[in-house]
Amino acid sequence: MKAYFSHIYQAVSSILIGMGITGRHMFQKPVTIQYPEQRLQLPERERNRLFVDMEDCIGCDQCAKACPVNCIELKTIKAVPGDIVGKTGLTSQGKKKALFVPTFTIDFAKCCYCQLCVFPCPTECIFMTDVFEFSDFKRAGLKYEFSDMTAEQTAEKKMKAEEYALEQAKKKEEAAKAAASSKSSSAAEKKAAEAKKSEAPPPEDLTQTEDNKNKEV
Amino acid sequence: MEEFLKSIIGDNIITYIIMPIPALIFVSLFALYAVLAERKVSAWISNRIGPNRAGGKMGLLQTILDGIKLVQKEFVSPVRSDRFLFKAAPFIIFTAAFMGYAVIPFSSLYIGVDLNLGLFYFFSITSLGVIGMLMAGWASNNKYSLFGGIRSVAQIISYEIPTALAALVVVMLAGTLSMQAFCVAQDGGIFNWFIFGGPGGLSKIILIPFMITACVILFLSTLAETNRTPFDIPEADSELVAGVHLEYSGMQFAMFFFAEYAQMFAVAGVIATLFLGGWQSPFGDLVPFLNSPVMQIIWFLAKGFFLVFVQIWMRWTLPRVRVDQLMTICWKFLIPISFVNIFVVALYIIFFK
Amino acid sequence: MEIGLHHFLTVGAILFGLGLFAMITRRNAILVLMGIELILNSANINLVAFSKFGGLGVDGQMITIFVIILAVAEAAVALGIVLNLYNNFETVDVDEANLMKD
Amino acid sequence: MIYYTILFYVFAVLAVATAFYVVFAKNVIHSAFALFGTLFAVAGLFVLLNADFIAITQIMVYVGGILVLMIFGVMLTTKIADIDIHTKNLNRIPAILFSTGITVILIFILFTTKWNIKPQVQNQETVSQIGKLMLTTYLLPFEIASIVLLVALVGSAMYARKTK
Repeated sequence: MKAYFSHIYQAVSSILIGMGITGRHMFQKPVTIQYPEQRLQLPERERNRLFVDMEDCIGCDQCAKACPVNCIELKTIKAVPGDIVGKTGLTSQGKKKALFVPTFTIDFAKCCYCQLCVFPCPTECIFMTDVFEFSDFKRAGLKYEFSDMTAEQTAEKKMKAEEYALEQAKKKEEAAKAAASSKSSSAAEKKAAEAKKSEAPPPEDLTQTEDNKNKEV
Repeated sequence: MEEFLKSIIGDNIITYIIMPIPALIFVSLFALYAVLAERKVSAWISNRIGPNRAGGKMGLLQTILDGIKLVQKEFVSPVRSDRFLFKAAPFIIFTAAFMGYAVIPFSSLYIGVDLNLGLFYFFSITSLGVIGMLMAGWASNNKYSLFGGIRSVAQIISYEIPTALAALVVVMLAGTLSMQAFCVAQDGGIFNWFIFGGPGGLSKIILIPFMITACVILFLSTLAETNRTPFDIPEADSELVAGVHLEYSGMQFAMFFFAEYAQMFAVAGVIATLFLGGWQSPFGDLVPFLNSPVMQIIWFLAKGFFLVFVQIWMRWTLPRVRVDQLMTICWKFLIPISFVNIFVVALYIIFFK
Repeated sequence: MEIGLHHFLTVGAILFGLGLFAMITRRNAILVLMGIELILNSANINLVAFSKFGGLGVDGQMITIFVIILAVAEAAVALGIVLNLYNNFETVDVDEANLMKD
Repeated sequence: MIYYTILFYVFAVLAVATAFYVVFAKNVIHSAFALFGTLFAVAGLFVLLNADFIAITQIMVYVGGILVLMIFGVMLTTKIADIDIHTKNLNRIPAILFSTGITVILIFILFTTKWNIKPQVQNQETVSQIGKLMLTTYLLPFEIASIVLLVALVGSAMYARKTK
């Protein structure tokens, strides 16, 4: 009999205590953060979207090699002596840039945000930003192009590099001719044919570049 | 209002058809905003904000937009389900939930129909919903739905007993079953409400603890009859997924939802009528304006909304009870205690009235 | 035609006939029970109709209440029997329960 | 008065039609749910007969109690896996002859008998009268009925339990 009444007492008192607690919570300030308007301060070492500062990039391809999921695609063209890469031809640390970078694509659909590409970069031009909202309706929209070279520029630079290569080859040939027999002339012709072949593939499709530029912060 | 309508239209069936229409409009609006209130209160209790995008800071359009979303959805009925029963069940449940409103006294001038057995009618109507539950559970051709339906029926039928016994105390004191007569009997201020023993001399102090117990019992057992937490084992989402609602989609599901919220206010209205003075103002006739028919509606709604708020508050505080605990609470605690209540009140009526 | 005693009694008689039919033809114990309920209901209609038209006051209704009470008791006990039948014979067909026959 | 006639025919037709469905339906569960219509319509007829207390008792006890018991019975005595619960009918032709014969005889009798119809008292309140009668004239049947209910409660609980 005693147990019966103590059960009733326990039930009633525990219900009242519980409702008191929830009742108190009703008048506390909500802890909700209204996300799109109100944002949390992100930690300093957060890993979100990558950004590449093309002014500093020397096209060394180390980031692409470090990437475990191969999401960085990088193409380079050798600069002709006297041609200035970028605005000044120098990185912000004063290093000389010897390569044009016509393609620097990062596919964020593949990226796993491991930050492995950041460490090997000798000029610290690739780094993580605090942008984390970049959803898209198409998978292709997640491919971000960082190089600002247009298709004409690329073609021009390519041409120049080839001409320069041909010139160098000719110079070498002449030097060789001067030095030795007529055998080497056929080798030079072969080389020229090879160079022509490499011209045959059309330049990279860079139509996406324009779209992505708008998206960049 | 009934006399007024009769004077215009004449004493015929159309009067009785028109009379409950304001209640129906009220139920629709109430169900919309009760869903919102439920979400808001749950949010406040867990230190959140709740819906605040659609329709201003308070999310006033949230439920309407949810309803529009539900209307657009396809009606899916499971393979090998019993089509006719499956479609009929939500209508029966909703009709049963709404039929109770016929006897809820909103004001001294407005009640759907003032039956002289109003309370008895109300309790019998709750058993109609049981058939709808069984129908939905069976016709879904789903084990979880069937278990939900059977549990729901077992629960509602068991809890009808403490409901009726707790209400019987007031019936004995008031000597009537008509809902308007309950309100009239509690005239004259807050201390004449039946939760404080009803009108009477100083001797009614003996009654006060028993009446409060009866009120709590009625509240708990109506909570169980409307399948609200902590007694929501019929839809226990962790065990039965959603009970009888499981196979329903779109508008049919909305009707279940609607019925639940309609029932919430119906039982709150009955408790308010029986124990909290119905449409009586707490100040009695001290200020005649406060007891005018329009103010009576406000008093009644305030009491009803308070009880609905307590229901919501309880839902977001207490965990769900087990099936055996549910039956233990009903048969071992609520029923014996309400028998004691009835006994004491009967003795009081014999010796002091 | 004004609705009088005959109308109610006719409804009662039809329900009685249907209940009888269900009791005779149906082999499912629960359907037999339903037939009994139909017959009880037809009797109730008659009692209440006589109570109104025969000037009996509420005496007919009192009998109806007792009939309803008996129907409840009968249904509860019958359900117990049906469940027992099902436990023992794996069926609720009343013709199958014929162990005493042979 | 026209409404009274219309309502009577609505309830009468509903009661008879659903009763037909109860008797002839192939599916037991459909019969059970059709019985709901019959009981409800009979409650409506009770209201038309000025027996409001009986009507509400009918809904409460028959619909909320007996019908639920029957549906439980159907559900507990069938395999849940198959939703089609068909039963066979036996002796159809003789049964139809017999029951229609009895019905026709009953209707014939009730139309030929000269009933002693007395003028009715309109719209009297039945609840208080029933209450008073139950505790005065019908006290003994009332007490016996309560004992019968108790015995039925205990007995059916005993009976339905699995014996070991």
